[in-house]
Amino acid sequence: MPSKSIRQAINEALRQEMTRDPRVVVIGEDVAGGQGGTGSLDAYGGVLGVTKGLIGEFGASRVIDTPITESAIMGAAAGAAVTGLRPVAELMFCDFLGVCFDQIYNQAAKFRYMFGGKATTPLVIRTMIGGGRSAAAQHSQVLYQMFTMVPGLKCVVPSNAYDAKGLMIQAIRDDDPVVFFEHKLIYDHKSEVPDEAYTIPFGEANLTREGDDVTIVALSRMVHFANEVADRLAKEISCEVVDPRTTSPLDADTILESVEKTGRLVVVDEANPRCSMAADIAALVADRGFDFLKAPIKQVTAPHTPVPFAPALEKLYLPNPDKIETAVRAVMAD
Amino acid sequence: MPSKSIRQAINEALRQEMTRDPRVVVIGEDVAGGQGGTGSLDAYGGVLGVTKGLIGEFGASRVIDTPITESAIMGAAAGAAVTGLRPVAELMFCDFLGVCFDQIYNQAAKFRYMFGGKATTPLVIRTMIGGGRSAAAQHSQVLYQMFTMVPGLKCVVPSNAYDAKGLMIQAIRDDDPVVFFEHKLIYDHKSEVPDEAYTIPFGEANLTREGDDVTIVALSRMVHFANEVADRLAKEISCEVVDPRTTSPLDADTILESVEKTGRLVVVDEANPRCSMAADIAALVADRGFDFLKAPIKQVTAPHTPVPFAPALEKLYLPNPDKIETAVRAVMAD
Amino acid sequence: MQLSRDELIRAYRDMRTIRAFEDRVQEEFSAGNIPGFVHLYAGEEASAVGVCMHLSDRDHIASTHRGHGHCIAKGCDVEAMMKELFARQGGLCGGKGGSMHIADLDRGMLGANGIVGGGPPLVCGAALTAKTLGTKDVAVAFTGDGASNQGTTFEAMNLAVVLQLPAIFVFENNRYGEGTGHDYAVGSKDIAGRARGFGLPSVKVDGTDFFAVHEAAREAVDRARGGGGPSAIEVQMQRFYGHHSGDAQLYRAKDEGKRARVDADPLASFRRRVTESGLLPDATFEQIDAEVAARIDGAVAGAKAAPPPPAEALMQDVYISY
Amino acid sequence: MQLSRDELIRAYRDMRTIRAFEDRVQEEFSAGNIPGFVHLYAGEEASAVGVCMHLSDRDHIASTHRGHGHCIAKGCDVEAMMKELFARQGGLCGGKGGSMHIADLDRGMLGANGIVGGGPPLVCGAALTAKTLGTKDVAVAFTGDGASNQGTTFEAMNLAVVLQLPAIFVFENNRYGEGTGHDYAVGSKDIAGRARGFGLPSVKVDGTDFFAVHEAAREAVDRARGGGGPSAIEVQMQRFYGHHSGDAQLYRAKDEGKRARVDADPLASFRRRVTESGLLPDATFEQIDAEVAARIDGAVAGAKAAPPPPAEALMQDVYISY
Ligand SMILES: Cc1ncc(C[n+]2csc(CCOP(=O)(O)OP(=O)(O)O)c2C)c(N)n1
Ligand SMILES: Cc1ncc(C[n+]2csc(CCOP(=O)(O)OP(=O)(O)O)c2C)c(N)n1
Ligand SMILES: [Mg+2]
Ligand SMILES: [Mg+2]
Repeated sequence: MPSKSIRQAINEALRQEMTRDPRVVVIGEDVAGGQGGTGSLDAYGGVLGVTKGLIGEFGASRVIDTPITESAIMGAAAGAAVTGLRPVAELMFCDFLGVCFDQIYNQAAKFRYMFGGKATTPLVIRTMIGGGRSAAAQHSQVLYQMFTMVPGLKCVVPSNAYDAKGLMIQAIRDDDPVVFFEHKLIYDHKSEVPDEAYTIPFGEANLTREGDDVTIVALSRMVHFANEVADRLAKEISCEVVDPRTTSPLDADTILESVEKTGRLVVVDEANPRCSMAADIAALVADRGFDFLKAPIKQVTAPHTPVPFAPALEKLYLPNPDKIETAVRAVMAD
Repeated sequence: MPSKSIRQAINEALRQEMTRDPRVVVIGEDVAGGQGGTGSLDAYGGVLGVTKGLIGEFGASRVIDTPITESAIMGAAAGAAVTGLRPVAELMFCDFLGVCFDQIYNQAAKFRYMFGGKATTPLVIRTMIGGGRSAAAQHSQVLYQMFTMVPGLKCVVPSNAYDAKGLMIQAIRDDDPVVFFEHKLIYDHKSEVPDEAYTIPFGEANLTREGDDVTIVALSRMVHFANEVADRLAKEISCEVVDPRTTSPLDADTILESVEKTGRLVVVDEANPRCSMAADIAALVADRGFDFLKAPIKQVTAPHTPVPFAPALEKLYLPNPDKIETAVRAVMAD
Repeated sequence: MQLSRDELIRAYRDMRTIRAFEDRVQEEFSAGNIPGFVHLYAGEEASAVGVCMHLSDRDHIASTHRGHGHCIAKGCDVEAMMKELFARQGGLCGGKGGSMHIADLDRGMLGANGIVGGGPPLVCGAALTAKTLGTKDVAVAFTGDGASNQGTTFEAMNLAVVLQLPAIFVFENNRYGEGTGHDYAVGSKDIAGRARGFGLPSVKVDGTDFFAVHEAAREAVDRARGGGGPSAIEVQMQRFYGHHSGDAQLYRAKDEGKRARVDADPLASFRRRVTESGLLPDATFEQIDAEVAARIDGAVAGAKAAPPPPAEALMQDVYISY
Repeated sequence: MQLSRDELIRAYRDMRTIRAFEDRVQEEFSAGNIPGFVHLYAGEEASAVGVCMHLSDRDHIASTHRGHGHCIAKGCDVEAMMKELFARQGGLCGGKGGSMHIADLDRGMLGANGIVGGGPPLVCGAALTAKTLGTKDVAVAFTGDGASNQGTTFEAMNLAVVLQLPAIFVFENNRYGEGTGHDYAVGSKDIAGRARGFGLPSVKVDGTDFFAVHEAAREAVDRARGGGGPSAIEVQMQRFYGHHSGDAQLYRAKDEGKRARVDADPLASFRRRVTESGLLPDATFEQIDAEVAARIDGAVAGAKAAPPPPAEALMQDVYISY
């Protein structure tokens, strides 16, 4: 199978779905890039190049550059979705949700329920997450927890290219609003990705490592750190790594089965700790998996601070394999 | 001591602090109500009358009615706070955070950290929460978890008038941004409230019932339900009820001490379940209080749906004493 | 005034239906039969009807918290509406939305909205669908004078101009947003003028004059259908009731609402003009009034007889079912 | 052109400092010495300096992601700025903010902003403080052509008019927001005209002409200080570099940035006019250039010598300490 990066995998998913279904449109700021300029219309393809080339293939009526106007973008995408298109709207960085969240969580997410089941909102919102590039407090956040919280939204947090493609195609074909979180530090991560279209169902976790002693549930980029720790400790401690792939719906069964086997849980989440996915998963297991537990549930998260700019501080801020190893050793010691 | 409602207690706190400190201003939509009209300038005093009478006492330059423009309100309040005022800004219903969240969580909350400690943002945001009035999906939410998540914001969830007054005065005098969540169903709840000004420190929980068998941690209106259950079961099961009063900072010590004594925990939160305060507190105890636990940690929350309009459905949606009793009995059975 | 006899009848019937619906909702709400909050449209009928008469079920509108009139003008069933307000089975949204989220996708009605300024961005989306699929449909955002100051509304106007969308922004200026006067809240004191600054052809019309609204809307709808892009219309009117049912209206001179019923009643002026010019006799109006009254009675009776939603409904429709 | 000799020298020195700072940041960034992202202000100097020359430390400004020029014009220490960009101790924000959040409250600089449209609402707040406390201070929001389309910017303009705040909205129209042209993104193709629709006295000035900016800003600042309320100024200019350092600039004709350095350099035109009219000799300019170059060299050397922030800084300043 050909090896592709996450960036390529998402681009391919978009291209294939746009080809298949004329109702799929891409809308956002500089998703092509260059409208009204003196150069190329395909100048950006999104600030990190994920939608590059689409305007050449599908034209400006389906790859729609907008002003800087996130509320109108999200609202237009939501309104288009309930009236017959299947928009893929880009919220450049998830940090920007604050200027447009209403159209996502009060409008798109609630239509179906508020309207008694009579609205269908096949909307995908693509957005970038994550620290590690010294982009500081307003361009480095991991906010999937704020979306996961919202009934009516599905949330996807792919960790590799194979998943990214299959989950993106699923997202576009899904009849509910889906928020698709792309970690900007792993866009170049490569794995084997079939050329043809395929889907991965939501709510099905992936075991990236099998093991018997400790369950590590990790999200997005954190999956790679968890895998690294599992490999590093393989001779000493047998770690099972669970990548939920979607936080909403969440595959509770796989997590609980794993903890039933291991009796120990570490959750790794790049977000700030309060009301986080780490807390959410820990709470799930503290209820439904309590009887399996042999040790306290440990969370490895960022601290309760904004993301600092200085690389020296950001390094301390982010979860990393060493912190995960410490947590794994702590639950083994208990 | 005179008996006062939560509404009166907050009004009194505002009045006393505005008298004491000329830098305290109130700003929001219809916080007076009537600018540009043909009637009274004190027509509303906030849609549920909490700021009633203030304009008469302090004038339109300190009780500032605005257009419907929440981003500008929150931004103006944040900008005023870093430049020398101590604004109390009203976000009428917390549901509206989606049109103005950026100014709260990316601006006000982050100034101090991003600017290396050089900014001080003494801002209070008052906002209403809660279901129970058939106000449906966009006027009934409980979103303190979204704010609690944000480093830099302090979050207050008073359950009674005494606390409301002391915590509001604390909030106004605090040099950090504070979000003050007022549950609209308990505005008329009365308790004894001293006439003079006093403060209640943040991060200190209140034990509203003492008990030995089960700890119930409950927030805002839910405290009253938890108390009811504690009283109802008093002869059978001895419940301790913990009212954290602030979710950020959270008084982890009091919660852990209580669980150390009881060995059992039920968390009651009116919010949707995912990444909620219920999950947050459960996760805290599943880590630091694990060794005390005799039973799974149960959460009593709303389901993962928007708030339905029909009273028949809303009643099923909301947590209530019966649901809490069921959870308490479940943890006792284990 | 070039409406056919049938059009005149339809216009009056729709306006009368709105008026009778709202007056009755006020009664039922005061009697405690309707849960939640209701915001009544009485006095503003010419706006909804004058605009929606140019629309088909394929065209979309987004409404506000004050949405009953837009629903009726867009063709929603009044009994299903009444059931929704009463929170009963058979309600337009199965009793899950209520007055503030009443919607009917089949009629192109994208919903009342509990968020002020929530609708205009959505209308850009409906218009984008029309433009992308080349359907010639149009989309209309009804927006209040208060909502005209919300950032989402401004953004929607700009985006509509940038993408040349078949969208129409109708600003229903009823003088107040809750208790705050429009001349206080709109810095420029000119909603249509501000819209013009965004590049939208904009007009201001007297909302007590059905024919003025109808004509302005015709131009805007024709422009949008013809590919000429978005427009704005500021419709000036007064609301007869308070902000919501139960509002003490202290921000208003004591008799302001009552006087509006005399001075600014779009139904009365319609009837006067139409009878004076001999287009329809008084008898026709009386007949319509009677029919409408019976229909509203029937709707209320139907609503009162219907059961509340079943318990299962709580967990249904959060997501689509597979 | 009624500036004193000292004012002329200050104006040029500040503009030259900005230019030299940005050219050097470009070098250091390309060499990998500066982490994160930087957005450079070269070509736009006349705007920051022309406006900020009317302000004291008590007046406030809010800036954008492209904030170095505003900092310098507002009097921030360039070595502390450089340290901030290099993420070092002694940086204006202790290395925790970086280029995108550089701020200096002591100089009335409320921060660069990573959120497009983040600044204008904050400026309403600074202006509200001035108005409430009766200080006669003013507040200025620097905003891009792209940011001019954000709802927060529109809301801030309206609120400033409603409350008659001493606020000034400076729209720095450098033709692009990232890769998107202003004439595409601004539906009306007229930022100042749109601001006028909000009720703001608004002018459009040539941002390569320091004196034009200075004069327009003087009027706006005088109006604000005198209680005359808010104003808007659209300053038209070109940016010499890309959107951020490292931008391939494919949305621009190949030599557009390079041509701008020749055709649209506010420093060159300033020097030409001032020397031609005999107000200052060439030697003065050369001396300033040399001084500035030395100052920037010193700032970079200082930054390179400074240590990174200590580990404890991670957990400090989330909240105030008691
Ligand atoms: C975002 C938001 N802010 C505030 C409110 C509260 N609110 C509901 S209706 C209303 C007034 C709306 O005024 P206008 O747009 O003029 O409409 P009208 O009520 O006059 O029809 C307000 C402030 C809300 N629902 N949503
Ligand atoms: C809310 C938000 N949306 C998008 C961005 C990404 N972004 C950063 S700068 C920029 C362009 C800004 O253009 P303009 O306002 O013209 O300023 P300029 O860069 O030209 O100085 C964009 C889209 C952002 N930082 N914040
Ligand atoms: Mg109104
Ligand atoms: Mg620009």
